[in-house]
Amino acid sequence: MKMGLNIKQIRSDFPILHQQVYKKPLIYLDNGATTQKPKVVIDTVRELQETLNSSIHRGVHYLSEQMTSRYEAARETVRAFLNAASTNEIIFTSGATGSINAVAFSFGEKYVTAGDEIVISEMEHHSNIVPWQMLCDRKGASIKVIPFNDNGELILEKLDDLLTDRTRIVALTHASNSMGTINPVKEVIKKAHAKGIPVLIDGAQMVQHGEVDVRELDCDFYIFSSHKIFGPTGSGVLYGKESILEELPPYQGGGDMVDQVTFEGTSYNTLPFKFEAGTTNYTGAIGLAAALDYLHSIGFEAIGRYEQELTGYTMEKLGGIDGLKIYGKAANRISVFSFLMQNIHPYDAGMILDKMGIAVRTGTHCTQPVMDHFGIDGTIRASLVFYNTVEEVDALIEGIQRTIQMLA
Amino acid sequence: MKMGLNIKQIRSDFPILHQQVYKKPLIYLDNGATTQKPKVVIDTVRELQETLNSSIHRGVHYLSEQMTSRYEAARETVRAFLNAASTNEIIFTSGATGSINAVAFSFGEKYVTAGDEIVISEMEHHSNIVPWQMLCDRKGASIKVIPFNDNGELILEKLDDLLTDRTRIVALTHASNSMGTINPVKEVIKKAHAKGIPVLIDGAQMVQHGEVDVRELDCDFYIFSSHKIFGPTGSGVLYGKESILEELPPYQGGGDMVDQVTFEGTSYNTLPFKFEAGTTNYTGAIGLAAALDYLHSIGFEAIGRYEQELTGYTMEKLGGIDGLKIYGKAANRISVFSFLMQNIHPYDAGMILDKMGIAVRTGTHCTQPVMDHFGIDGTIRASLVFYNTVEEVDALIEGIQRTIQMLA
Amino acid sequence: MTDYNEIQQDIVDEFSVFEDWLDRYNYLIELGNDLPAIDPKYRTNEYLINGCQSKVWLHADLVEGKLLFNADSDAIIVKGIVALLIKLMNKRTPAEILENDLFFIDGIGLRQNLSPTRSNGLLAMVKKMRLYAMAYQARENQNKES
Amino acid sequence: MTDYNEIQQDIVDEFSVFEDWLDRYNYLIELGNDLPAIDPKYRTNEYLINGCQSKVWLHADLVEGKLLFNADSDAIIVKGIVALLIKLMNKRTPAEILENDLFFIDGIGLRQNLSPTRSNGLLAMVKKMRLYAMAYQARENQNKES
Ligand SMILES: Cc1ncc(COP(=O)(O)O)c(C=O)c1O
Ligand SMILES: Cc1ncc(COP(=O)(O)O)c(C=O)c1O
Repeated sequence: MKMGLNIKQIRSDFPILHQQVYKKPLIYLDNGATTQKPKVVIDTVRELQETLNSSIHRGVHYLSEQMTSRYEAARETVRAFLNAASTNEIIFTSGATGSINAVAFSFGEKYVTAGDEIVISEMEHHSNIVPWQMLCDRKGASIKVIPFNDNGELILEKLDDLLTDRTRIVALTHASNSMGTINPVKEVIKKAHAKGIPVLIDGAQMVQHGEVDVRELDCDFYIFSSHKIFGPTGSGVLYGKESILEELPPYQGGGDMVDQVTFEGTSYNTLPFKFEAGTTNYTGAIGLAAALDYLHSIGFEAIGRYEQELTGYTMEKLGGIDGLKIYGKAANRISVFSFLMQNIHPYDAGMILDKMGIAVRTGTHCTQPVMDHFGIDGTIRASLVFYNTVEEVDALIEGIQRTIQMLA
Repeated sequence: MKMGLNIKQIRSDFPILHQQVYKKPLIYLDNGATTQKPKVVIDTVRELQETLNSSIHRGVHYLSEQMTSRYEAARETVRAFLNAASTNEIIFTSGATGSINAVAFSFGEKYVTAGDEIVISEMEHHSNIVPWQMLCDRKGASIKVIPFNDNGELILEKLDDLLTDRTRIVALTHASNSMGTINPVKEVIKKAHAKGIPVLIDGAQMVQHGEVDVRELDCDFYIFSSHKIFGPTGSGVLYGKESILEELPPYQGGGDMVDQVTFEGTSYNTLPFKFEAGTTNYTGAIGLAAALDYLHSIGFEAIGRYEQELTGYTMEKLGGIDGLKIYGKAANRISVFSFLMQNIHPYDAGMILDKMGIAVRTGTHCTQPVMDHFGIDGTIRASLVFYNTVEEVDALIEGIQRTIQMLA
Repeated sequence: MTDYNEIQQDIVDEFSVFEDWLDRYNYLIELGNDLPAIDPKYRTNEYLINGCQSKVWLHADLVEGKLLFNADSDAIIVKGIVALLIKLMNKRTPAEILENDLFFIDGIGLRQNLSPTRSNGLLAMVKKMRLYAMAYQARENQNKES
Repeated sequence: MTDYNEIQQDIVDEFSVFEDWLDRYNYLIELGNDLPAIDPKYRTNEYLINGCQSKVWLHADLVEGKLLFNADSDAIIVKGIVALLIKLMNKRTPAEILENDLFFIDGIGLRQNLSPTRSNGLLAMVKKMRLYAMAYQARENQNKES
């Protein structure tokens, strides 16, 4: 296979990949849970702590000055990555979960009342289910669910009926973390907008696989986690259209998000600061920007092409294993694969693969409704990114075959 | 002055302190905003990213296993630091602001209704004002304020009247970030408990100056930020009594904080996970534990003694400057000093000190009500920790004198 | 009957011959396969210890002062460890179980399976076994008194 | 009157003799002290540009096609920079102000004072000065048309 990336070079950028576990070379196929960090990200975080660390905004002194401009430059990097119209639309959060909770709260407080409906899909991650359930519990609203078919593809025909005049927002994942499906979010957004309903897209599993253009999608909110796109933990992004964010009440209260504070009343700061209460994780945000710069240097297009080839190869190889069933067979997909072998318990398989040095995830992957759909307790999930190789896929296949021998 | 710390050794542990800014040695006196990180913290963060990075809990594989046990060991380190009864009482959050917002929301949803009252103090940081105001706005409750006298000490006699049968919670800072006052929190807690009212203590400015014993204090909640106690940014702690946390609804929804998720309803995980939605900042939490271990290795008692001497010295020197007024003169204090010189604008002073290499903060320090109390727009604040020295204080004093010469 | 700790030591010795993890697992799989399935009447939610990734069912009786355990798991490696626990604790008095530390799991390198964050139900099962022992001991003491 | 950009270059040259930051500040303080205080009727909330740490007041008139600025700050170094801005922009036509880039602040090493996150009100003041220029230009064009 001839693929357009210098994988050897790329792998050398990721220190963790050269490790041994149980005296076997590490084969890390749990990228859906979290991705590894290139050296440039690790070094940026270290450099910031060794030379610049200082609280941002409001500081008159040199370190604060420098750190503030690095932080605001990171915001610009994220803006460009998403092609947002303005840095006022880029909020740094604690992660994808933090971002969704912020929207569910702020949007919910302003626009959701008893009898209203929130539309999500059957394949959402718990982080895009539970915040809406909590909101519905508080407000007396209810959740409506777009189902998927047995290939793991949304049944879009159902959407029209689900979008009623009580629907306040649609919250949909861009790519499924357990089945790999890439959803036709643009179509969903169009349908929702036709009825005046805003849409939140959960990009937690999409951004690490390719560039996203929020203006082309015309989504109202877009969220993701830094740690899933090769950046540091504890950081995330909430994109929101400026006109909408302007109208929303803040999510958290604290330092930096206020203008004037008296006990009689408080006025809030302008965007994006209104949504960044307290000392933000500036190290995380700047580390995320370093990760995005790194991805740019490799090229999103090349990454996308490489991953598509890897995906095709993996699907073919997995499909060739007797008694192995793949859950989620959408053609338009990211390099995430869920499967089960005969009646082998996924936990057993995971433990055995682990001892061969192969890190996969087993269980529900925080998408219990997906498991319920298929009537299973969990799957084995291998999730790949551009630093994974054909050889690693081969090792996985061999590992699966050995596991079957041991257990079947 | 003979002080019981090997300051030279200690300073060599902090890479950032050996920098030059504007060709002058950096004198970092903005520790109230954020503290610097010792090498061991920076190295821990790097090591985790280079060798162990993996999503915690639920993972069957080696990295996940190892990272999980490091994370849970960090929880135990924090438990021991606070002398909490159980690790179930230690929640990792995104920071002090995140911790307070979590309590204001979860406690507020459960226990606060129209007509209820929240008691805070006049010297709270905005992060311990605004979340309660937002709660009160939502619920139709109101804020009552414990005032302080012109020395910056709480007027405790007022407390008895403020604690009524409508008071649902008292939220009080352990130490003032703008005046340095250490509050008699134990007495306040006793008075509140006598009326059955729980108390949250904001320890954001206290923990970096000495060990805290939550069981001795008998506080119901205690919160702080990692970045202010020599740990990484983007991480914080919420301590809550287990019996109380058990009763509270979760704050954020997402992965890991649930037990079962269906669209009909969701059941939550046990403590502490119920309050840790999504992928937590495990790198931050483990880095925080490394910072606490470092502090232990130096000894809290020695740190406390050193800082007290440094505080006495600084107060004396500042007091000797003609026309300089100190705001906050409580005897029981941390090494944080707010002041103004004659009619010099604090911003001018901050800019000039900056160019001498001296990093101070100017402005309201997110305590606008404190400024309003004194009828001023802001102060200059120098905030010291145990790596600061007598020589640095001398340089500050000299810098102030030069500033006065330039401006007065 | 062999001494409680002797059995533990035997298990540790047995495992020490395996150099490869997969051999250890093969052995556990064998043990798991050999352990009879739990009586279907106990394979119910009432006796379920939910480990979120794998399930364990456990039931215990006291017969003539000795505990009789009946246990199972839906994951075979977990079931192998369950088999070892049963081999050790079955037909023991509550006192024996409560007096002695459990060291063999650590000794055969499976400690992580008993860590509090492991979601396989084993730790909860071990705790439950000890709880059964305590409950039956308390009941026996009561019977003696009355 | 000297060319707009020549004045900017003059300021840059003037500052280039200072090797030490404190000398630069001393000079700014002098300029600040020399700038007459704003007419009290403009030192009001209506003309305030709140920079959260220091305040700037600004008012502008158009007299015979030229802008007349009146400005002040409560912080003296900021007022010194204000004085430089006034020296440059006062008695200029709106067109002159709108056509030319502002490069001297960068050139004298004070760029950070104009960064969007700087809370001294200067950036907002510069924006406001240009806004005044735009508004008066629009008004003049209208007058011509009618
Ligand atoms: C689709 C999707 N949404 C949201 C999340 C939550 O992300 P985080 O745990 O980083 O907050 C995840 C990660 O597991 C995910 O896969
Ligand atoms: C007393 C006090 N409480 C709360 C906070 C908020 O901490 P953070 O900004 O880390 O969330 C601070 C920090 O500025 C503080 O000084």
